[in-house]
Amino acid sequence: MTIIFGFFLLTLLLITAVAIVQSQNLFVSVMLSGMFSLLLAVNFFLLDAADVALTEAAVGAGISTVLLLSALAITAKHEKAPSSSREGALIIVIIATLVLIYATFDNPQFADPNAPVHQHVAPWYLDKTAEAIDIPNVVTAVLGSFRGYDTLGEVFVVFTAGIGVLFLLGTQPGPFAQSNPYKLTDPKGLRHYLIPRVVGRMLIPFILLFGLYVQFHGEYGPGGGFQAGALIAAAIILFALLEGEDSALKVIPRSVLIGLIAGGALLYGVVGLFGIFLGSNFLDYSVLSSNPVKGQQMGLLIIEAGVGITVTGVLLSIFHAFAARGKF
Amino acid sequence: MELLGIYHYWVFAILLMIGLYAVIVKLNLIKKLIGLSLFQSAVFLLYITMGKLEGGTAPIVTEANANGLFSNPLPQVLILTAIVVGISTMALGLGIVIRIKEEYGTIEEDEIQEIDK
Amino acid sequence: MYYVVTFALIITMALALTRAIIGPSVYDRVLAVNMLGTKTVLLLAVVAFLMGRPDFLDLALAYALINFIGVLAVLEFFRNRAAKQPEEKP
Amino acid sequence: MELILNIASWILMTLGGVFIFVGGLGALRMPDLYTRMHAAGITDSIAPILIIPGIMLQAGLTLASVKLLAILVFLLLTGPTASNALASAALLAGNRSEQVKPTAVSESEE
Repeated sequence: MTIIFGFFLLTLLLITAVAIVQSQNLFVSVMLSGMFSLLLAVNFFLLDAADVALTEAAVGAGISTVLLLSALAITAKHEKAPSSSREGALIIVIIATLVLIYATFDNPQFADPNAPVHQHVAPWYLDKTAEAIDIPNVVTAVLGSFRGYDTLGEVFVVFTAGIGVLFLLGTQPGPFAQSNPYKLTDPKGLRHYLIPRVVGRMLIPFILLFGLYVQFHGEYGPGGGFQAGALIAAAIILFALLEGEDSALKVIPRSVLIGLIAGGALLYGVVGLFGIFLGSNFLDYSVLSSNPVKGQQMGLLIIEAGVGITVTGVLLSIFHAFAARGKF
Repeated sequence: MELLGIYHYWVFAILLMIGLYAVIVKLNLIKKLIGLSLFQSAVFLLYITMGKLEGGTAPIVTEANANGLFSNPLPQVLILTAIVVGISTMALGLGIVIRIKEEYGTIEEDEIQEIDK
Repeated sequence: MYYVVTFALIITMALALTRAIIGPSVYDRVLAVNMLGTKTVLLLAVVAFLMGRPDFLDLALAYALINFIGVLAVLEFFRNRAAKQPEEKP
Repeated sequence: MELILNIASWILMTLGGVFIFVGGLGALRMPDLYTRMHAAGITDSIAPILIIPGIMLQAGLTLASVKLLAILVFLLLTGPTASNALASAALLAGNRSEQVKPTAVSESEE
């Protein structure tokens, strides 16, 4: 029965995607991509990916809408008429779709236990997690320990993207800012919307608390550094929307943000190096404690904290860089 | 039932191509980025679909389901990180678009090419 | 009984999506997005029980907490637009 | 006891489902923005009040119930606030752009 719901939601997802591309108004596209993200998260949840759904929730519900809107506020709200080569592109795309659909007939059936994906490493991960790391959430175990290198790489990609945005935009108002009548965050914030302001301020501590819960409960339930970083960044962005960007910068200044970006990635790397110093491999946490299982758990806790710190720092720096660009 | 078993892959294919269509046809750079994120979401959906197992549940072991079947954790790990990386790279793209707007005064591809001539 | 609610929720999500696509004003779309957000929270809560994994309520909680941010950002966006350019209708 | 709980939660959840459906239909069919907002408000307030206690009766006294209660509280805080902010923003913009009665909001988008 859940599978029928899944089909229905996937169809809604397709309709939303078509509407996003169809709409000439960029603002409408952004609103619809917010809906797209909600539907995608529900689909992930129905496909048994609770961790992924939580990530999509943390990132898609607040942060991606805010970033897209602040970019729209600086650039334009409508797109011009589409190019003349529409038919050609449509034909190419339809042919490619048909080819892809033809290829799916050879794919294993949905959720087939005999599919090649389920034969090789996954059973090993599921077996060994209890023995080697002894935490309930296999996803976190694979993320932090079994595939630690991979995650280190991803953290550095996030780090590089944050540095790239800071290099591109800096922290100074841009030349267009003088004449730009739109900007997302006012220095005064939402002062004269009393009710949203009061309720929003009430929510901020709970979002922060929930972020910390997701961060440190990630070994036991859905969660971890990536989700927690996005949630905490969302809380600070909410504060910036309510009280004005300057107040948010007083809470976490730019220098601290840069420290967070570098510090989290560095923390992750240093934990890896500790493995080498203690006579084992890079990112092998077993040697961190006399008991290998305890060492693994300790290593996971520290690297998740590093991931959370970097993600928070990067997302907040990006938000502030965009917001400063639209300043008067 | 045969066809229902591959419906998820069809959704993936159509979604991927909707994203590609937006990237090809739309001249507005922000719209292109939104199209790119649709493309990305299609790939996420494919991975997560592949990880689903009949009768399985999310790979978080509790006392109640210690001996049960679990869906494949590996695609979930890959996609979990990819979502956060995706938003960071989209922000980088938006940063470049903002710089283009400041230099050229427009974010329409044809107008930019006109200015560059 | 979970099925009844899930069914109603999914139908309503489709209705909200229709409202978001046909508009006509931007406020209608914001309304529809907000409504879809609440429906998602309820759907996630109900489906968590339907699948027998009540420990996954964290997801619904996350949405209940941060769905608000998107709506606030949109309002901020339009308030500035309306205040600065009164002749342009939002 | 079990039976009573089951019946109670059946009633609550079915009623909630009905309200959700009615609200969704209203949000689609009502003639203007404010009436649509009224219909959407049903799904944001009364529906969680009915559905979440319905689930809580099934969950019993567990951590899940506490989380559900938190979800209910946050939904009841944010839903009406978002409606209020949306209505006031629409009213502000609508009044400014056109000399119309506050009940008839401008429908044009571009």
